[in-house]
Amino acid sequence: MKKRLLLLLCAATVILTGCWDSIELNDIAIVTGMAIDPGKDKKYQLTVGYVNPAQYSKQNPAQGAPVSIMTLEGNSLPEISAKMNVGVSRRLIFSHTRALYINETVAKDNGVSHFLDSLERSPQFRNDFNILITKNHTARDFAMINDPVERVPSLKVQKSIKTLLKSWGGDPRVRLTDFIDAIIAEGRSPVASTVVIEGDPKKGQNAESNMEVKAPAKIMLDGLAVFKKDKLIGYLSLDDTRNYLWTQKLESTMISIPCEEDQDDENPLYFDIVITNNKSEMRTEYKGNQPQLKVNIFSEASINSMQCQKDLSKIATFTELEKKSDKQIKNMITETIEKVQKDYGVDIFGFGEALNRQHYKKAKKVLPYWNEEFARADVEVDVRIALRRSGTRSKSFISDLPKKDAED
Amino acid sequence: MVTFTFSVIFAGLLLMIALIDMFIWQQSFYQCISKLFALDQGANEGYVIATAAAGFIYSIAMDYRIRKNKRSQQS
Amino acid sequence: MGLADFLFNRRKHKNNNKITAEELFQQENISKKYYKSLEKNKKQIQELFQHSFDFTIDPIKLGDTDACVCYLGTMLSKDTLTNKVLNSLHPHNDHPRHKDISSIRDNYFPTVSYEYADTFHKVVWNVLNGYAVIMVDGQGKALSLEIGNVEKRAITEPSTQTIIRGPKEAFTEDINTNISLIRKRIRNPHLKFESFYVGRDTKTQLVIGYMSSITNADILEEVKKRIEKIDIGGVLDSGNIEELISDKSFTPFPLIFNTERPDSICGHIMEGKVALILDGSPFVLTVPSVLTDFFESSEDYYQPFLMSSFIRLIRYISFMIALVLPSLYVALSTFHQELMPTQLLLSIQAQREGVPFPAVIEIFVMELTFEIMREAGVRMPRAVGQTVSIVGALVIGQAAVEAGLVSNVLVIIVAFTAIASFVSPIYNFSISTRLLRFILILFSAIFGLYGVLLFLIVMVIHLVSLRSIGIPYLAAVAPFDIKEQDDIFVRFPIWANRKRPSYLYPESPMKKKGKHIPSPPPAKGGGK
Amino acid sequence: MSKKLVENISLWQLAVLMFTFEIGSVAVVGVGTDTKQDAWIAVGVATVLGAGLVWFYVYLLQQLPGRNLFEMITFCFGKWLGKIIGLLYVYYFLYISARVLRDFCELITSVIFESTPIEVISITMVGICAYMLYLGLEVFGRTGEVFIPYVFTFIILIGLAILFSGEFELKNLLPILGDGFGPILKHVFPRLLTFPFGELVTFMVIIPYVSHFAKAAKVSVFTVLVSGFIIIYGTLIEIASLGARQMERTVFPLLSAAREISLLEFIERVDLIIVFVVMFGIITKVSVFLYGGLKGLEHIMNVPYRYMVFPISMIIGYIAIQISANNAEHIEEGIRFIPLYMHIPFQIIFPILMAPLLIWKVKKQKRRSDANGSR
Repeated sequence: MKKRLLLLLCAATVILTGCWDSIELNDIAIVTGMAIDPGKDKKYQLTVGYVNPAQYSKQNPAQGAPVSIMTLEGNSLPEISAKMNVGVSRRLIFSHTRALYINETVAKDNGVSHFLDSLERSPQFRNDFNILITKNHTARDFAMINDPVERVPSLKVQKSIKTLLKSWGGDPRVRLTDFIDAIIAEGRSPVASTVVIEGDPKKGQNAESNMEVKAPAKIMLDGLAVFKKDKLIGYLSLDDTRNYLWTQKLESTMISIPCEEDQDDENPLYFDIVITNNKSEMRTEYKGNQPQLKVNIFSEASINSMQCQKDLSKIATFTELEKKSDKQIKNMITETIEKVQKDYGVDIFGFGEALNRQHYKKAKKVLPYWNEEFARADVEVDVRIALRRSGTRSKSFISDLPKKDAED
Repeated sequence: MVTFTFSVIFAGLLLMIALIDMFIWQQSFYQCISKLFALDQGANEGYVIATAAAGFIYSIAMDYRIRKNKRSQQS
Repeated sequence: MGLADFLFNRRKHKNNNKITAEELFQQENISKKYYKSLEKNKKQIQELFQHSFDFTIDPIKLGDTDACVCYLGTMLSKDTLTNKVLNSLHPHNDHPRHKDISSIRDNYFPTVSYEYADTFHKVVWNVLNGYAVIMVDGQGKALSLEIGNVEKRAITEPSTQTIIRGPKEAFTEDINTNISLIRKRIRNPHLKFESFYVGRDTKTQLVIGYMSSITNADILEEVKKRIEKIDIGGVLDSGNIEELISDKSFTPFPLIFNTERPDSICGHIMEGKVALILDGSPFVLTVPSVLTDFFESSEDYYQPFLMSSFIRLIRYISFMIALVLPSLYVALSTFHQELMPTQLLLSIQAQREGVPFPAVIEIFVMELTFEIMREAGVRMPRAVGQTVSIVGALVIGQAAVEAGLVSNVLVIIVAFTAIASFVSPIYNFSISTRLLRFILILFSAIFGLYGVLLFLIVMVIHLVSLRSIGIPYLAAVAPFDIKEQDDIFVRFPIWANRKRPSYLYPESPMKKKGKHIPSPPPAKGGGK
Repeated sequence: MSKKLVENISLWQLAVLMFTFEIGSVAVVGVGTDTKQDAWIAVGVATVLGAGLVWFYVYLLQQLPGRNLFEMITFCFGKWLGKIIGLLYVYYFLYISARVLRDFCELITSVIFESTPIEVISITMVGICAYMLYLGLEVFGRTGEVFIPYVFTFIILIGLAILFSGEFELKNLLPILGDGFGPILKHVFPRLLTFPFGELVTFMVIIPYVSHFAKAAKVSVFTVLVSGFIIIYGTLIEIASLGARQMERTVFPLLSAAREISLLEFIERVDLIIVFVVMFGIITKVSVFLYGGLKGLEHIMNVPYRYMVFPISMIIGYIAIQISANNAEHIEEGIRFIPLYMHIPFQIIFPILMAPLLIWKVKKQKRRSDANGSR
């Protein structure tokens, strides 16, 4: 009796209502890329790129563009994206967004925080898409460039960033939450990756461009965008990005170091080391009233190529090379930090947070005007590279060549 | 008895909510009570009202059954 | 009323544990009296068995006394009858008059097993059971001679629970064979078989077998009580018994274990369970059963323990797969697209392009189709069954996909679910998953993953509330018993398994005393 | 075999129920977010205090073995006053159960089902609780046993998965105790002590039905400590993966932490699974409170509680919706009103007031029975 009543109740609720949140796969469009440009009449112009699923069908792959895009103007992202169906037949699903392209003018003039909030708030958006600042071209163009290998452009960008991060390091590894965290943090300023288009974006939009061996247009990573609070204030080059990453969390990288410090420019000789394991530590201290920024870096590396005429079977060579790498890397990193200090005066490295962790009392006082403190601080970078091994050969064959021949 | 319990609990909890609302919203008691009964909290409030009503009917049925059992036991 | 009396009487005779024919025929309209006059008896029995072509009364003469042999021709082998009974009578036809029936037996049939029937009920019962009954004029008793039975099916390999390693015998329809199969494996005087007769009309023999030294007395009492309460016209298979004595009928889960493997039954009996053997059914039941029994095959104990543990885990996993995979697909594809990795989602979406049905309908139709095919395959004659499977695989699988009616991934899911549902060693259990799967699909169509979980929780609550002969159905898991875990989800080596399941409250809880662990012989001396 | 008149649960089942009860809504709403990166210390302090509190509850129960909270109240205050106080407790239990239910409904509607009416979630959840309680305390305990491995392993696994996804940054825990103990203590009392730990006062209705009552004190204290450890573990995960700043802003911290998981590029976006793991914790919590209320009603109204399971749970489903107009109100009530005016009186003040009375009455009774015996 009671159970029947309960069953009846359940059945009634079910029958009366139906399924609220369900949506068929045939009725959704999976958005992989979003691009934000300044609008002409309204605040923003949003472009979404969604996958054309027929392209992925194994049985009868349709010949056509792998993605379609749709552009609309409006004052806020949720409104525009809800309105997208004026031109798109399916409901847009944003949970698989892979890349968010932000036009540099938007980032410079309006700041990014206004739309980042809606992204963070929405349960649809995940924390796994890349925030990319687009240079030179409109963000819209980036959502359209085809790629012969990956087909879906945003997937391509994300994959290439991921791979780059593993092999060389050139992406700050910033996700939405990290970015927002950095905006509100007092001891850190946000950064984001930048991308550029190489080639002609008009040609790159064609599906036929996939037929060509050399793609007419390619999306390329191009270093770092530096923000003050939520406004873009400048850029760093790819090399600086790597140096920046070195202070943060570098997975691995490859670096070439000159054999002699002052060698002739005509035929410089280099040796390459691959960093396999990296540990960096930031310390911020106050000496009197002068802030001191310290970076301690310890890396394990192995030698990957050798143009110098050095005998790698000897301990002394290893020590010598280690010292050279130490110095080179130290210089590089110091240069980058000083450049940021001088040019932008914002602490993108998080030294302020380090101070907060290490000297909480002091930090409480100085953090409100931390950027000024950062700009005038002394920088001290301490690098220690440990060369562990040298590949499958000990001596390079180059060192067996008669010296003259090598020079000729 | 079950029906009585049902009404006591129902009324008591509503009263409690109203009192807490008074505290939180700084409103008068009358306002809070009227807010509880106005159908503005959700368009689908009908569902829960229906289930609460079902609970009420059930409790009446339960009372009836208890009484019937008692009578049959006595006789 | 009648049966109540019957039960009441039975209790009185509990100790000698023999059911008399009187009890069986109490409620039927048969007179009880066995007359001294042969004519009266003849008339009585002829009346009772009229219209049965196989009932025969052969008049014979014992010296000068009139007598007759009556039997059912179909229930005994006529050769034996001729050899043992009729032939041994003839040479002595001129024998002097016998005083009583026992001297007749001594003289004529010293080698044939016999019974005396002093009531008419007993005569009828013996005739029905395939005896040849000799009624002699002027005697107060009839002599029933047991003649060899009719042909029966030989012991074959089990058809529903095949194994690779282990005994290949299976129970047959004959209860005596079945009991002997168990007796052969457990040579122990404590192994008891008590006989009951169930069914008003069929009067089928039901034997409960148990180890009096192991089985808990309360459980035994409860089982007997339930058997005595059985009130039904006819019992044709142990499946009927299962429904009549289980604690709850309104559940998709089988509360009583059945098998046609004698070794499996012996294992259960040795753990302290009670076996129920019904005459005419090759499926023997054991009670009380717990959920985990249905995931155990007797082969688990014959294979190396690591392997059988792994296989057991596979069974649990496949049970879950068979239950939730289709609904998971519905939930993921219509509610939680974000849970799928992008590439997977893209390829599934691409496959679903152009499929005209919603995912729920699609999977419902396919599951239904599969169930129809399975039923057809089971009922069809074996030769046709193959055709069904070919048609099913080709037409439903290939053609439906190519026509764009269903998506590829769905066919994979339905097929995989089907295979997974076959893994359970006990057929009964896979039935429950089949049934629940459909409800689960419905729930997931309404609430997505939330609905799936909702249903699973309700299912667990239901499972937990079930009992089999008073023992919690989920025993050893809930209520949890850490000491039982050596033979639930994994199987420890045989030598480590020293205890009988404690949830059965066995009279002797330990299987063995020693703690011997097999090991290589110790090295002798300092040796090289 | 024979039907027992009183239902019993084993010690293990009690521990399981307590554990899931503790984890339940903590996993949903998160605790100690006000104390930033020191939240885990706050939880640790609260755990120790909570264990003491629970010991006190069981100590009270031990004075009158076999009687639950309501029977104890009547014993202390006489029939009518006892009934009135008991009724207040009933209201408290039912109200909190509705609140917990609402917590979960908010989670579901804001994370998974954006357009599903919250009412439907509430009804279905309370329906399950009602079904379980209708089948009895034993079934409740066993259901807990079935689900505890999943709840436990998943909570452990979240941490490991976050660790392997490389989102686990111990740096976020620094500085430890930057502002000293002051803010922590302020947060522990009243909020942290009452919210996951003090709520165990409901178990004063359940503990008397444990089969080995003598060991109940040890087991409950131990369980509280273990669940405290798990909550610390969860809080550590949240801080380390999200950072203190983000943790403050998120409504459902553990969920947000789980969002960071990304293993093998396949195990991603598992936060939904977390929701469903949490679901059982919520069911336990709602059911325990509901059971407490029902048992109280049974005692006050003299009607077996099974008759009232369905009507009362339907009310809970309704109240859970009515309890607040929006999420903000819900949270604000949880911070400003509930701890001070509901938790503290019912969890701490009242039992402490009752303790001397109880001890005195028990002694009196004993003396009287001794006197009777000697006569």
